Amino acid sequence: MGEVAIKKYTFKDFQSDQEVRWCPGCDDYVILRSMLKALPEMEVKKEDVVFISGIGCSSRFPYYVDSYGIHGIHGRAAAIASGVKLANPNLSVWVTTGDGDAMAIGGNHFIHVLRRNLDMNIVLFNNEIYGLTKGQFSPTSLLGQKTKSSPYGNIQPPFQPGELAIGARARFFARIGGNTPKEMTQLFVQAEKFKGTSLIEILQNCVIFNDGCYTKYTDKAVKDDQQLHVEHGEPMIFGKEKNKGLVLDGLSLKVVTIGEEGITKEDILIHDAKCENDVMHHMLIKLNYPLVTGIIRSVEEKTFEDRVFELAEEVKSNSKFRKVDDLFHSGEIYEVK
Amino acid sequence: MGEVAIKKYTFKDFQSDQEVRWCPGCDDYVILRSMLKALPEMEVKKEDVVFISGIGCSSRFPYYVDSYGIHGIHGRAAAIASGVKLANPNLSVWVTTGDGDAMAIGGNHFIHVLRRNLDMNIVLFNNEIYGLTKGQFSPTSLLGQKTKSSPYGNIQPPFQPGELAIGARARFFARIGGNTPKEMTQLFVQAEKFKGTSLIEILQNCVIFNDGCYTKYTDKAVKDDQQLHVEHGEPMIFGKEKNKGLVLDGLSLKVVTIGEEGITKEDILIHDAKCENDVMHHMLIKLNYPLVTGIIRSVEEKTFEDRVFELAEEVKSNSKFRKVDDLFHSGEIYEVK
Amino acid sequence: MISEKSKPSEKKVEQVNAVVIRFVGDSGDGMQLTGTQFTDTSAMFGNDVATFPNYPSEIRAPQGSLYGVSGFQVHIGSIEISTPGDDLDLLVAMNPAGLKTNLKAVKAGHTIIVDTDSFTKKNLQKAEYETNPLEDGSLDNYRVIEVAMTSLTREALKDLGLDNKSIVRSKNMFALGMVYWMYDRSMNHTLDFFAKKFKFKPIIAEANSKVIKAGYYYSETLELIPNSYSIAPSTMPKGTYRIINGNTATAWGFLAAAEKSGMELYLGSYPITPATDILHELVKHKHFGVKAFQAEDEIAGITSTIGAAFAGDLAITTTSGPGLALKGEAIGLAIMTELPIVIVNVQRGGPSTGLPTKTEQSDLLQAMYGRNGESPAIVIAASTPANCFDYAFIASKLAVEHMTPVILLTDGYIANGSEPWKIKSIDNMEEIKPRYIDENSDDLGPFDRDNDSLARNWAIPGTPGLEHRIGGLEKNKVTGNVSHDPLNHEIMTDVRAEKVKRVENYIPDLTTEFAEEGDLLVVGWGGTYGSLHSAVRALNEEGFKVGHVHFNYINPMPKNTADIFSKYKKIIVCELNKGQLSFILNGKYKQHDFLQYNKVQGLPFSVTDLKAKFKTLLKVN
Amino acid sequence: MISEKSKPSEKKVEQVNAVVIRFVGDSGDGMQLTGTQFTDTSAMFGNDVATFPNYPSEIRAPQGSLYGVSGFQVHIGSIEISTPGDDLDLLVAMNPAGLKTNLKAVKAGHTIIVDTDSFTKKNLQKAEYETNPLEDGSLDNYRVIEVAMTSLTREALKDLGLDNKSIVRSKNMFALGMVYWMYDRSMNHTLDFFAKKFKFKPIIAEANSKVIKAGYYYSETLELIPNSYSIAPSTMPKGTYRIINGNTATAWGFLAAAEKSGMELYLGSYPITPATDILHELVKHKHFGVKAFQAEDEIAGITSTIGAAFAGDLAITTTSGPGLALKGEAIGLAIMTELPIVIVNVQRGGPSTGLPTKTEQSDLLQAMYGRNGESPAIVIAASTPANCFDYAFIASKLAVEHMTPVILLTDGYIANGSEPWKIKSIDNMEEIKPRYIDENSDDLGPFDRDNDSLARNWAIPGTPGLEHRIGGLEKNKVTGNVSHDPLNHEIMTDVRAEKVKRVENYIPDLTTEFAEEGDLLVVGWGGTYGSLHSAVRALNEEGFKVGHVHFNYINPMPKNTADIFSKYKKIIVCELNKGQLSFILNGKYKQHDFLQYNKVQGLPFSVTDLKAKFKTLLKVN
Ligand SMILES: Cc1ncc(C[n+]2csc(CCOP(=O)(O)OP(=O)(O)O)c2C)c(N)n1
Ligand SMILES: Cc1ncc(C[n+]2csc(CCOP(=O)(O)OP(=O)(O)O)c2C)c(N)n1
Ligand code: SF4
Ligand code: SF4
Ligand SMILES: [Mg+2]
Ligand SMILES: [Mg+2]
Repeated sequence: MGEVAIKKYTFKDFQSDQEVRWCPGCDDYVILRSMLKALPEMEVKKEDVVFISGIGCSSRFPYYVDSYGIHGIHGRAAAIASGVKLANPNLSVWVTTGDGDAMAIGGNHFIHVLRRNLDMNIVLFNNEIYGLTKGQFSPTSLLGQKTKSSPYGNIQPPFQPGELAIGARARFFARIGGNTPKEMTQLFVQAEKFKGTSLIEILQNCVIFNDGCYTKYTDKAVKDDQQLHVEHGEPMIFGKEKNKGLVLDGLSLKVVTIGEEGITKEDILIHDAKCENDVMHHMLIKLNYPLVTGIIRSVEEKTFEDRVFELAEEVKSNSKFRKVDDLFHSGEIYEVK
Repeated sequence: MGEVAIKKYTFKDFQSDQEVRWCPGCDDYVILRSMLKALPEMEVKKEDVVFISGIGCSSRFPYYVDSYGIHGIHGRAAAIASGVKLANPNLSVWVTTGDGDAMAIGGNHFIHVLRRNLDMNIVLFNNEIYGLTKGQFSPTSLLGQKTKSSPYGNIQPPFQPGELAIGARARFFARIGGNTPKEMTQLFVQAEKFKGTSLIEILQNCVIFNDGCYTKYTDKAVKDDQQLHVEHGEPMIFGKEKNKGLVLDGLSLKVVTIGEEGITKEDILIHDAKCENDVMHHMLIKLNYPLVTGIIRSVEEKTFEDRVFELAEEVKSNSKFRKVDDLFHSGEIYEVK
Repeated sequence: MISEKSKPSEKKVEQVNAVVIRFVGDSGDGMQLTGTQFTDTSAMFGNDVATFPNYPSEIRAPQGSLYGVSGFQVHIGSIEISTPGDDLDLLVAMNPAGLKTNLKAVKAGHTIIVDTDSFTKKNLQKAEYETNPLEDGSLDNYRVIEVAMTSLTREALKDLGLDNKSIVRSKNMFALGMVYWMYDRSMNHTLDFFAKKFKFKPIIAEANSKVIKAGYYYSETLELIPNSYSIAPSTMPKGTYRIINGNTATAWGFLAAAEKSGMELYLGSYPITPATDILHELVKHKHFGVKAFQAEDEIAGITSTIGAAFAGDLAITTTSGPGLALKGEAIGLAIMTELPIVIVNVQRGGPSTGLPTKTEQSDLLQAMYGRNGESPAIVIAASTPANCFDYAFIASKLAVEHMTPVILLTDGYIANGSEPWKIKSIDNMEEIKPRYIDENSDDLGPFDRDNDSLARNWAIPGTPGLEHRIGGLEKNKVTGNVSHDPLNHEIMTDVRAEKVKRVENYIPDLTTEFAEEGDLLVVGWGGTYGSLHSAVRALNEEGFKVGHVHFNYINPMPKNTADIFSKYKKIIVCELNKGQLSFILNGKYKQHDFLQYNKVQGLPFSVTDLKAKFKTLLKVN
Repeated sequence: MISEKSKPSEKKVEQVNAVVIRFVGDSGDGMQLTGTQFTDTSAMFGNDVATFPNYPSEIRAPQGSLYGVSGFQVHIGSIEISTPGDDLDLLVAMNPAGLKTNLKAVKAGHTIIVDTDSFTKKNLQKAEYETNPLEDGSLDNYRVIEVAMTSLTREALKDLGLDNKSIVRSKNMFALGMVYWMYDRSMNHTLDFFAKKFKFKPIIAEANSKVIKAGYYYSETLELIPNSYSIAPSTMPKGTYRIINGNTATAWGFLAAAEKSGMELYLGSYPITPATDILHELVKHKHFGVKAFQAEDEIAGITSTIGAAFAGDLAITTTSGPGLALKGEAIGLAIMTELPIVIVNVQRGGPSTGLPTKTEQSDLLQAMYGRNGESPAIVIAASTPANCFDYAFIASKLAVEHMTPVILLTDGYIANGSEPWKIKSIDNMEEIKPRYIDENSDDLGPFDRDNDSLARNWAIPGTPGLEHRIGGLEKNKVTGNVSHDPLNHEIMTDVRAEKVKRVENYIPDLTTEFAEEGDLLVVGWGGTYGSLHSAVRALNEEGFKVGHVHFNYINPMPKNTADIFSKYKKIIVCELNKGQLSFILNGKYKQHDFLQYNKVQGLPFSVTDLKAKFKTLLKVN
């Protein structure tokens, strides 16, 4: 890629001719718009973009982007995407998936792709529900949540996507509210820049089956006081008055108010997304007050496809085999006359 | 169970009539002996013990214990065991599995059973190789490890079982060397006592396909200097001279020597396996020097089956349905005369 | 105000013996409720009924859009009703999109009721109408009744001070009122229904009843309305009934089997359309001790079910096509360990994700052969919404008495379709005797078998003295230990096959309906029963000698199958696939020729098309 | 010291045209190396050969144990050799356990060579011998040659100062030396082999050559030894050969297909016996740009393969029975998206985990029907170790030229068995033309099809202007967009079926071997070719009119299949399963009767048994 100057694309260039069929008011529309805005800002050719999904409302996404795409089978998007990337490492590979698709039936591929660190971007539409099948609890549904399959309340303790991802050695994890298109657009651009598997958890509201599950964090009225949007190298400050911040208290994080009890801006922890040690990232992910959004972890390491192709080069350079005929005639062969 | 006094069993009571067929010198023999020693020490009736496995050398285990058992299909032991436990919560359910069985094909069931926290015990035979299929790399094989399927060295970065388990919200995690039967036996007894899913990672040496993979930690000569065996409530001290210990250094752990630079026993961190906050457990798991063994995390929480049966009781007490006939005649019914 | 003297009783009424009605409108228009009310009222009046809902495949499509149309079809009669019907006698269209997408189903010359208020420029556009069908003559072949339902509803409720949304939402009741009048039905059941349902919102109850009555009396006084029809009660067997759909009936059949056998019911399942409603139903019944476990995927669903079976529960798993594919390996484990589980597959359009919300019968060969090795399983199929209850019960009985997995096939058509079910009582159902053994079972072991059925015994954890291990490796016939012995493997392969084959000694003979012998035998299986039955009945009424056999037991097949085939000149096998049962029959009954009639459109058979096809075989037009 | 004059050349030699030899001993005794050396030497001498290894199913069983016996069988001849042989002319047993477990295979009156030093009390116990078979007369029906190999080896090496372990380990070379003498073979190839192999450990090389020679000359001077045999070179076509097993041949066939087509080879696989060696082979060949990805499970194996195919690679996945079951759902996706992938299934004993290290043909119906919906796939099968190369190549060609998944069936018997392969050169192989299109392909789109094959075009990511989406939902035939249209679904269902059926126009006719018509036709498929061929050849040599057809193409079948069937009085279908191909043939070719001969013991057919069976059908004994 690189050398050839890439033509400037617009929103429309990436918009497909398919009628979008999510429920009116669904956050998925916000995600789609943000993506269509972000794609032209990336240094990628349209024909090099591939969207891959499993099954679910969120997995309809590829139909709405005018690029290459596979609407796969339930849970397998990450595995399909791994094959695409290994076949052609020049492609910009995106996985759009849901909390059920990625963490229920797809849980195994999810953790393994993070472990291998292929250079792809996984957008996790976490609405804490199975939308397409009309409302059963998912692995991220809260305890007590009433759904079609938990009429008396859910009794399966949920995963935290970020926590599981770190456990699976994720190198890039970001979280963002489903109602903040501007930040989302920027996140997508940064995720694409990151070399390695980037996981973006979107707090996506399902207006039909789990409406308001995130309001206490994402509602415009409370957002600033309940969300901490972290920036690498910046102090972790939040609140309408920008006067609340995080400090370390033993091995936990504590919220303090700048100006109270002698706390000054200098006391507030600086966010280091690039630090290999993931202990702080782990703590930030698990925090409920404030809920941390933005890029929490972003630590590059050699990608899996780089390891694959570097090793192949090395083997090739040490091998006497150029064509399969060389192989066929190697070792114990004999003539019949 | 409880009230009926349980007959005292011996090693022999749990030994099956099947000839053990692991390779001579395999650590699996140590694990088997330790288990046969541990079982009589537990407060369980022989007929209430169930061993469940997938496929692998490690998964042959159930044949060698004279209890109920299922040698299942590859990767599904944890799921099979969940059904057994839900069908009869009085049973003492054990899963014996390998690094491939549990973390490759079985990865999804592995993380989900930990999340749900059923009261069962998972013994993970981690030999960092696929033994039964004669030596391919596994999800815990090290980078660069040469195996039949990685003749030029493995290029897939490994999982750390404990790290993944914590990410999946494990409540009990312990690690033990495959050559320390005494500690192992005690671990099994303690795991059985723990209410919830207990995961025990055994550093199991495969003499044929990955011999010596743990020697630098487990070899008698270096063991005391390289391993820290933690006990809840005890200072984290190790070393032949019992003079090395762990202290906190920012968000990392540091090894110090008691007596040097004014360090006294009092400065050494006390191990708290029962603390809900898993940050320290996470750090201990990831430590390479020393390698931490023993019960690293042990925090009880309501088990999944308790949630299931308590909810059932509650629903029953609020329901007018006693027999299905009541249900059939409820709601809109009508007579044809 | 409606004066006392103009009572329905006074109106002139035409007798008909069956009608097909479809209510269509926006997802938000409450068509399902409207249809259900009409169905219940008719059923309680004594008609035989069959219904089929038609939801949009989108969760919540935009208002007025073509793909957002929701429909409910009901077929009622004084005669036996076995399908929701093909063509419509009456279409009630609450908006243009509903009219457009359903018009072709209406019989020429028959009635269409439309809410004219909804035929706005905007809605016409959304329905992709260039011109207004009410004006451009495109409906000339139909009897169109134009009613400004929305305004009339508003009018009827003006004094109640309801918000506009609630007002508009109850216009479906105006339509229902009209249909009640047209078909000479009493409003009482629906009035009671609202009174009960909105006990604590009396105003809503009142609003609904006002609107129904408004619709009812409006029809009565309306000029354009044709004379009304009445459908006499049908001659169904006496008894207590309820309307039930196939998925609910399936769930209840398992509840019954559990209570009858004294076992605890375990369900391990992962949601998938159209099977999920079985899970939804069973999670409700914790009061019966049902353990309904929503697993992380289909594989955990079935393998946890195998674990539950090992521990002694009545263990089932439910899924649809793609899910069955994922369960194949584990079904093999259940076959090898000889553990009793039931796998329910609610078939849908395939292959792959296919047409998830549509019906099809294309998983038969997968059910028969979709796993590695020689791995025979019992395969049975339900054939109507109500008999899903019976076959769920039978599947459970066969599994625990023969100690082998049973695959129960239903499909989206009968799973979502409804019909009257004569309520059964547990006491009158067959016994179920699980093969449990314990320390007192005069030294029988888990690997000893019944001489007739070849089923092994079931020793469950917690039973002292019967500790044993089972697994997926081949086992020695006598000791149950792992065995690589060549002859033992051949013997065990035969035992597993013979055990399934001998189930033929425990199942009923195949029965022919209509002509016991003759020119043509119509063969079907599973959910197509209603359509084939109706078509064959019609032909017999026209004097043709046509018989109908329908397979509920597919592996093994009833012993008298060949005899029946030999009684007819021609045999045609009708399936909603490309000929999967035909393929099996061709292989098994070579002496017979099997003609085929197949349809793979995600839709049930049309009775009309079936009759036409059969007539060509009977050399008549 | 051996005197110069007593040269092998002087001994009296009996001519035979084929012999079957089996070397057995402990896993540690190096039987595989011994067998391979004898095989290579014989092949280079010009004999036709076939071999089969027999490893213990345990990784490393205890020394001397019955289940720890490792064996290597080789069949060599001056005539055509098509199986590793049934009964043994010579058994070389390095220990009691080996003798016990292999004795029944030895032809009465034939030769057994034993290492008497290993018949210790301890070893006899481990082999569960109450009395010493060398003394209790139980070997009276055989010609037993007792040699103290261990001591003789020690003697031969006494001056080299080797450690005892190394000395004992080379006793297998003593046996090899004896066998070389008995069969009049030169030691040179093996001597060269050791010289090369231990270039940097000359002492080991010397030790081995000393011991071989010791064994060789010992035989010559030995009293008890019978006269020796010689097998003349066979009349194989001229050319360059190598000995190859089925798994290697399979892997190489894909390498050839990739180079010939100019595509990159992608393998997504998860280890499973007996398929894993294909992965082991392909991971070596990174120099050819092979991307061999060991996935987390079978599902990731195949779905990553589908992704690689979408992106334009020659994409394959390899597995065995239980793994194929797990891949069923994804195969449906490949069928629906019409992406070219090859699925290799190396069959093993089933059901479930079954007999993982044994051979069987019981996955045929799974390959045909093991997924949801109407989902036809191309199914082909290799029939000998060497032609695994050809069918891997053909599978690749069919996949990328017809744009649909191809299932290639092999089995544990041909996968691990070896035979000579006349090395092919890429230049002489058929062209492979993937259906790639790009912006210059005069406005062809990814959903346009070839009129003859109905294969769609292949537009891969990175190609400007051809961006498109595919998936598991039904697609519109023209636009490729998701479609719920009923008729379109029926049309696409037919297109997918017809596309596979038309492959019959691109595959060779079925060819009969031996009698072109006659009393009996023997029908087989896949890995049983060698056994059936040998049996039928033998019968024809005895003057019977028996033909043999063997299916490599199973779906679709060759067009001339019916014609061939009609040329024989009787047809018998022989399979290592309970009749899976028979079932298909019965359904497809109703006018013919198919007798069956089946065996499900984890073992190949015995040629002797086959001949006996066929003779009963020919009414002869
Ligand atoms: C093999 C298989 N199992 C189950 C299903 C049914 N199914 C489709 S989507 C889905 C879950 C959707 O939830 P999520 O992934 O969170 O996506 P959302 O709809 O919430 O965006 C399920 C269970 C399927 N299509 N295929
Ligand atoms: C479905 C399926 N896939 C693959 C296999 C082959 N297989 C058996 S065991 C195994 C891995 C064993 O490794 P591990 O779980 O670490 O156990 P170990 O032998 O090392 O104790 C594999 C790949 C199988 N039996 N079934
Ligand atoms: S169901 Fe929920 S997630 Fe799906 S489209 Fe509708 S609102 Fe969005
Ligand atoms: S292969 Fe390795 S793990 Fe398996 S039994 Fe042998 S030594 Fe143990
Ligand atoms: Mg979701
Ligand atoms: Mg292992």
